[in-house]
Amino acid sequence: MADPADTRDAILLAPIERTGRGFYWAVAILSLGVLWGAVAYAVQLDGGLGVTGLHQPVSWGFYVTNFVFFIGISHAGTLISAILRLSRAEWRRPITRMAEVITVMVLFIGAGQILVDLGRPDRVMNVIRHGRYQSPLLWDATSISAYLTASLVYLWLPMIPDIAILRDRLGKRKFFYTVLALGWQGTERQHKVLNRAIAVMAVLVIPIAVSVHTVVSFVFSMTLQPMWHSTIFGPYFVVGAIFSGIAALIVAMLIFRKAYGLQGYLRPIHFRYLGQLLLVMALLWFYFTFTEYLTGYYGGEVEEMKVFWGKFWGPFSLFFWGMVLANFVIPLFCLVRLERRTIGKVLTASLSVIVGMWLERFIIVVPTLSYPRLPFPEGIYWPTWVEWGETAASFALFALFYLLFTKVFPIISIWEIQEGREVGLKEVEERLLTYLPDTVEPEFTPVDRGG
Amino acid sequence: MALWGMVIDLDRCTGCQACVMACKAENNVPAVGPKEASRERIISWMQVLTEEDKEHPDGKLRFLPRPCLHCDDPPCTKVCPVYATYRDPEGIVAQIYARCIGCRFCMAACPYNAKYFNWHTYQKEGPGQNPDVSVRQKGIVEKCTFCHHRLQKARERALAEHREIEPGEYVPACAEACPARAIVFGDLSDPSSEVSKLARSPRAFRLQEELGTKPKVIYLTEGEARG
Amino acid sequence: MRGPGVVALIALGLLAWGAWYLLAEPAISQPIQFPHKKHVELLECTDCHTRATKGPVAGRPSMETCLSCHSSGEGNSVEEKKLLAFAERGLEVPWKRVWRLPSHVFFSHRTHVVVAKVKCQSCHGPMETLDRPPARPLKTLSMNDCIACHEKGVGPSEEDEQKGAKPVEAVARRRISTDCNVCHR
Amino acid sequence: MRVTRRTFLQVLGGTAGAAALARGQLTTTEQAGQNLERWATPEEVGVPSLCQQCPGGCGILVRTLDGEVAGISGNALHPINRGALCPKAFGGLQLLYDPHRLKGPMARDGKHGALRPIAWEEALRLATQRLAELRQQGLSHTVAILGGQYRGYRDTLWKRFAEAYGTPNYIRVRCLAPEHPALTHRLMQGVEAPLGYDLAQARLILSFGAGLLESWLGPVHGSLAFANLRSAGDRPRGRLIHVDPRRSQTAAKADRWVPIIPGTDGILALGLANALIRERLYDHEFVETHTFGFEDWVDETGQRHTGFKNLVLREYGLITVSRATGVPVKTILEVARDLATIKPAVVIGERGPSYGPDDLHTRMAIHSLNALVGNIGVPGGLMIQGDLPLTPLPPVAQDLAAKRGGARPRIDGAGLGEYLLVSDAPQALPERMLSRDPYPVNALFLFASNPLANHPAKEAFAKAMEQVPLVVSFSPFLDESSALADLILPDHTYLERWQDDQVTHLAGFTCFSLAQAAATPRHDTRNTADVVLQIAKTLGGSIAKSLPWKTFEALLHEGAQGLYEAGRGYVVSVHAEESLRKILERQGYWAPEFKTYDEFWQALLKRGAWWDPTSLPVGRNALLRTPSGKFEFYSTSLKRWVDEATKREGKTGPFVTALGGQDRGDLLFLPAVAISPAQEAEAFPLRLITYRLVTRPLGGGKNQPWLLEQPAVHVKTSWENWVEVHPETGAKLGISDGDWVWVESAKGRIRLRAKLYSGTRRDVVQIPLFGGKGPNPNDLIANEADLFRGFGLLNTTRVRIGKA
Repeated sequence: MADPADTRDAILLAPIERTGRGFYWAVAILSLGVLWGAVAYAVQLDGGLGVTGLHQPVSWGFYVTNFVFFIGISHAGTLISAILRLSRAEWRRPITRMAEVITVMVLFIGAGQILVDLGRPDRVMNVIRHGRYQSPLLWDATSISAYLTASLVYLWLPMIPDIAILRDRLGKRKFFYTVLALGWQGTERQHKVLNRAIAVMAVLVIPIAVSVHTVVSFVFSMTLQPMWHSTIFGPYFVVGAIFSGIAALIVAMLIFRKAYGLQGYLRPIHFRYLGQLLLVMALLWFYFTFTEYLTGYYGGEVEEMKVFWGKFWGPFSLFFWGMVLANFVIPLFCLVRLERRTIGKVLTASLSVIVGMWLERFIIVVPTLSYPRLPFPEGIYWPTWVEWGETAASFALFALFYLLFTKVFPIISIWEIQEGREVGLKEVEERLLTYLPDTVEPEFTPVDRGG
Repeated sequence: MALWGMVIDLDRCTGCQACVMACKAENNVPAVGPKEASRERIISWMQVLTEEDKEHPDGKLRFLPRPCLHCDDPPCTKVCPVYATYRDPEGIVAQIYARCIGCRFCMAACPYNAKYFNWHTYQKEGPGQNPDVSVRQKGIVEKCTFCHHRLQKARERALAEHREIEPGEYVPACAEACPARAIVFGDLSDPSSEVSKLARSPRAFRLQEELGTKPKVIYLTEGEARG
Repeated sequence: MRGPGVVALIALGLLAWGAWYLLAEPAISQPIQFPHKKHVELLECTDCHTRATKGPVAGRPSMETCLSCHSSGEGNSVEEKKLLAFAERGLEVPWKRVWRLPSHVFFSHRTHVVVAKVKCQSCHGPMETLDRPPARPLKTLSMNDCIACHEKGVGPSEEDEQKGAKPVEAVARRRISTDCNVCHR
Repeated sequence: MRVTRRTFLQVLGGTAGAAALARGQLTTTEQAGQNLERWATPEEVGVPSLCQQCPGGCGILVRTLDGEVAGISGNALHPINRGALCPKAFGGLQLLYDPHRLKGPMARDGKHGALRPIAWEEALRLATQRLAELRQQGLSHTVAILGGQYRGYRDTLWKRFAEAYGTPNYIRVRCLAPEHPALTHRLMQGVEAPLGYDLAQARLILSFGAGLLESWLGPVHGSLAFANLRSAGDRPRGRLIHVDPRRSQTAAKADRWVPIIPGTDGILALGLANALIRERLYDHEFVETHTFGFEDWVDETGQRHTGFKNLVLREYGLITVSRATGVPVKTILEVARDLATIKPAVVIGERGPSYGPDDLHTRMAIHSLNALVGNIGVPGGLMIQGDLPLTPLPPVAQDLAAKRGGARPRIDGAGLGEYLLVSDAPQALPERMLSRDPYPVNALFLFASNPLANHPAKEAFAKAMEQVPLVVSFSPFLDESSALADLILPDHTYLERWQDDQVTHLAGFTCFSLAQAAATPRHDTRNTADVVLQIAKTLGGSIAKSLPWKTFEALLHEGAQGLYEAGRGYVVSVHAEESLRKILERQGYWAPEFKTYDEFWQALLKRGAWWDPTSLPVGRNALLRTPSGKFEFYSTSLKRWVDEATKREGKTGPFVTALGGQDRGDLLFLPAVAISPAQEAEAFPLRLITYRLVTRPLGGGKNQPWLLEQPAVHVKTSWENWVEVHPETGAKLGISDGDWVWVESAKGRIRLRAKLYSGTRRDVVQIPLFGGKGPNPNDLIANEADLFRGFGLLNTTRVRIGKA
């Protein structure tokens, strides 16, 4: 179906064909960030986790926060894309690929956080060799690896026709593309199989995605610790994950829109829709947060209240109120009216949500550990350059992966856009007609009472 | 099968820390040095916590020695992804250093903060250490083991002499040292043992009982016996 | 395709060599070329390694033990002279340790040798065939070897005993456990 | 010869014992050099030894593997600690293995040169030569020996050495001289033997600042007594009342903590006496028949004297006392009623409170409570120590030089003038050395003492040391003092040497502990006791004759023979056996356990101590040894001393002046503590209290990281000293917890971290005597000495604090 002579979408192939100076600059800057992380990790391997700011009793800090955060971001992609696909939202076409890539990249980064956090990374295989299924960490490992596999497949399947285009049109990396294209010729049958496979994966991936962040929340909620031991942590984490995921997706879209001149594909309407989705999630997030904290406060259990007040007015109040501001107040202001300056507002809200959700993860992980039940001296945690380095490197590595991906594969699905033009328009029209009361189809015609 | 447990009489505990130091010497627990100590990384399997009694304005202090409580339903063991910590058949919550991957989940899960992490390599094998206890490397979690190596040795002795292990033959270093005789150790499954008797005392209570962890370290409150 | 293939092969080779270099234990050479074979013809293992029957560590015999036979220097071999040279200076023979349990393992020789009557060779290998000290342990044991034996060695059941199996003391039987805490310290 | 299995085994049997004896020929360092590992011949031995981290005298069991120490536990047989230990005991491991220990003798090149290692022979020659020269020049008295906290034959040895060599200047720094009873007991009871308290039997302990659980006469024994007080079998729970400005651990564990204005303990005691007398709660029978000076009395000249009763009733009304001490009247009454109704009750207060100017009368006031409740000569009351039947050593042979030197006045002035009643006055030493009064010191020996860290006048001491041509230190560590010495002859640490202990404190019974070296010496050090014998031998003549033993071990062997021959007491043994022996002995049977002295000696080494629990002098006749045979509220012996001093020196002589006795009249001899008006010092509004932590071993213990890391539990701290400030005082001065502050006295200022601690008074700050590096309260404390003990006054300094 992909017509080689069709040059309407040439711009989508441009980044793969040509490399500008900006790319090298970006790679250089991001590599610096990654280098910082590499040095930090080398130092940590040599000296032990003592080079971080962790201590007794705050034994989890930035790394675990990052883990939860990145796994959360991963929900941007596959989950959103699957929902949009299944609901046949036509505006999804330029978005899905970008979303799916986020998932795959970020899952690597997220899972890597746990490796960085281990005191004995050399023994990580013990988890497989001697795994204990009672531990939520094992659930995590299972669920995340399942999600990663599913997401990879789900990313790759819709990419096959595009890879075939690259194979046919691009001079370089022919072998690579040939292998990945799996002999795609664009026949009717192939299309049918592909569409069915995508549909199956889309259905499959949703429960896995939901399970991933539920299980991540179980790492905390399965313990007996104050403000962790909560039944709504599962859905709360999932909501937060989708929330931060959408924000990350919006930011990624805006960056590539600008960098690769994709204004034609990513139009304000896309951002408006996503902005509205973000707003809904913001409200949902607030609802969960409010419920969670109100229940804790109303119960007034002593240990719970120690942590609660620590967050509210104590040493963590800056983080806590920062989180409320960034996750709720700012997005609310930005997203309520999106008629004008849509893109600026949506961008502001998204950036704010990304920061806010990171703070939320931090405010969940650290304060509980800072307030031991027994009369210990209370410990406040401050990270060292090593943790900052790892965190910066994680973000940089994510961006770098993403950037490199766009140099190898088209970031917007070419064939789906084309399909939109050719098939989608017609299909939507037909579908739309079925929704409407005055387009009567014979088989559904009610019995003519008069006749 | 024995069920090892400990009773700590808070009425007698003077907060002298003999148990703390005895534990350190027995179990090769390092001093971490001023810099690490200021970063709150002191390792103290047995730690004396101090609580100010808010009811007495003159400020009665309560000294609370806290070893690992060896819960019968330990929250820490369930979360360990590699079986590095588990409850053994005699109720001792074991910590297998060779297995630990250093994820610190057990530390986060323990409501008593009884687990400690080796943030750095604090010591190497050297003279003055107890050869019965391994010297822990960086990156793993450690905690009070009820000096279970003493149990191994007592068993070995008993076995060589063709007899069962006798009460009082296995006592952790802290209980052995305590100058106020505040720590009593023994077999909770034997109703006639001293620990069992004390555990039934009206003064007996367990830390954070409401969590359902069923600790086998039982405390006796200060003051005269009530009830 | 050829270029990268060759490079990859070379890299793999280097890696393997590096791993070998780093991981393989160096051969141990002892100060005296002690022939186990000759000694075992006359003596039991535990005659010299007496600690094996007394406590956790088997240990190597002290100079006193060696001198109880070799003090008059009948043999006059080169190796014996070396021994006597150490003795004259009032020193112990600086044997180097070949067998090493990881420091996190508690293992009692006495329990295994005296109570369980495990043959030395089952862990140490055919030491009695050696004319010179081994440069490396003859057998490399892993935890699974210990466990395999412990799982089997639950002792004869009552049924077996009635059939004439050698009874194991009740205390001892209970001690044969695969509980981690029994060996790990 | 053909070796067969049989002959082999025979020979082996013969050599096994020899192998055990041959152990320890090589020092550990030598062995390490030869790559001998522990696995080679690990022989696990538990060697009984003595903890020397404080004067408590606990018996320990040192676990050794090939002479390599692998652990310390309490000696379950030892009567002082019964297997229990305090935190300090375990620091001994780190002390032994301190990587910074001196590896061997050191000598300084010239007066200001660097220390360099030398051989023992050379080092001993240097010391001996100098000693011989001084003696030849008739300057033997200019050799001064400063000794710290130790007892037993090491003390005996130095004393004999000083005597035989010819110097009066064997100066001891110790809080409680074991050979003397507390002065108060001597003045009021006339007893010459060391004191003891039957804490194990008491049901009420009223403590005036005595850190029973921390630092009094051995925390382990104190804690065991406390545990006994709390609950033992079916005995009802006893009561502990603690008077202290500071909420110490003892105060925190007491049933009642009575916070008090520092230095007013004596006034409170008299207030309690007032309440006891006014409410007629005192022991009438005892007071009437066994005391002197309670009622007003008339002496042989017809002069009328005020009795204790009227003194107390007249001068120490409860409101007056309450105002002076800060203790509410209600509290005074309640404590007095407890004291009178719970029996047996014992009142203690040897240390702590009375580190104030009127130490003597404070103590007398406190001690008079013991008489009022009549607990002298009853179980659960006062005791005195029996004596140890050690072999009497032959008298010291003194030649002319020794006699001449020994007859000179002491450099520290002890036994003269204001220090008339004092046996050692180390506080006065630096000043006197500096002023060369009455003569310059030509050689100074520092044994088990580190004055440059622990002396309040340490700067002066350092200056004085500069002027001494030869300073010899015996410290195993390069501490502040040995760093300035000219010659260091390092001692073994206590786990490496032969030693003994003659415990005379608190426990009530007599006990002789003996320990052989538990560990092979790690470095090229020597037991100082052996070094003294060696020096004496080289000096020859009457000195060698007075110290004829070849080794310290030989001296111990000779001394302990007396115990074997005494026909009483036993080598400690397991509880059951001991109780049986006690029962038998009470019925008059005493059977020797050993046939020969050698057996006895071996058993002593194996079990660690000898004791005699039964022959305790506890009866009233034994306890009341005044001329009148009564407890003297009015001390006739003090009167005699003062009269003699007045006769000798006149009414304005130093002794009477120092006592403030010119115009005090009878009050001087009664337990009368002057109530001074509260002073409002503008410049230094706060009072400084120093105290000893239970984790602080003798000599500070900078090399014991475990103890330094967790020095206390009442405040959160590690590795550095701190100052405790009341939260309200802190708030007023804008100081919050953990802030750096300057603590400043008239003498100097130090920078410390502040800890807000509600267990202090608002007008008091507290600095512990902390072991580690860094500033030290000695930088603030004026060098004031207590006239009756020669010991520094540590709690009289006033300070101010401010944020640094």
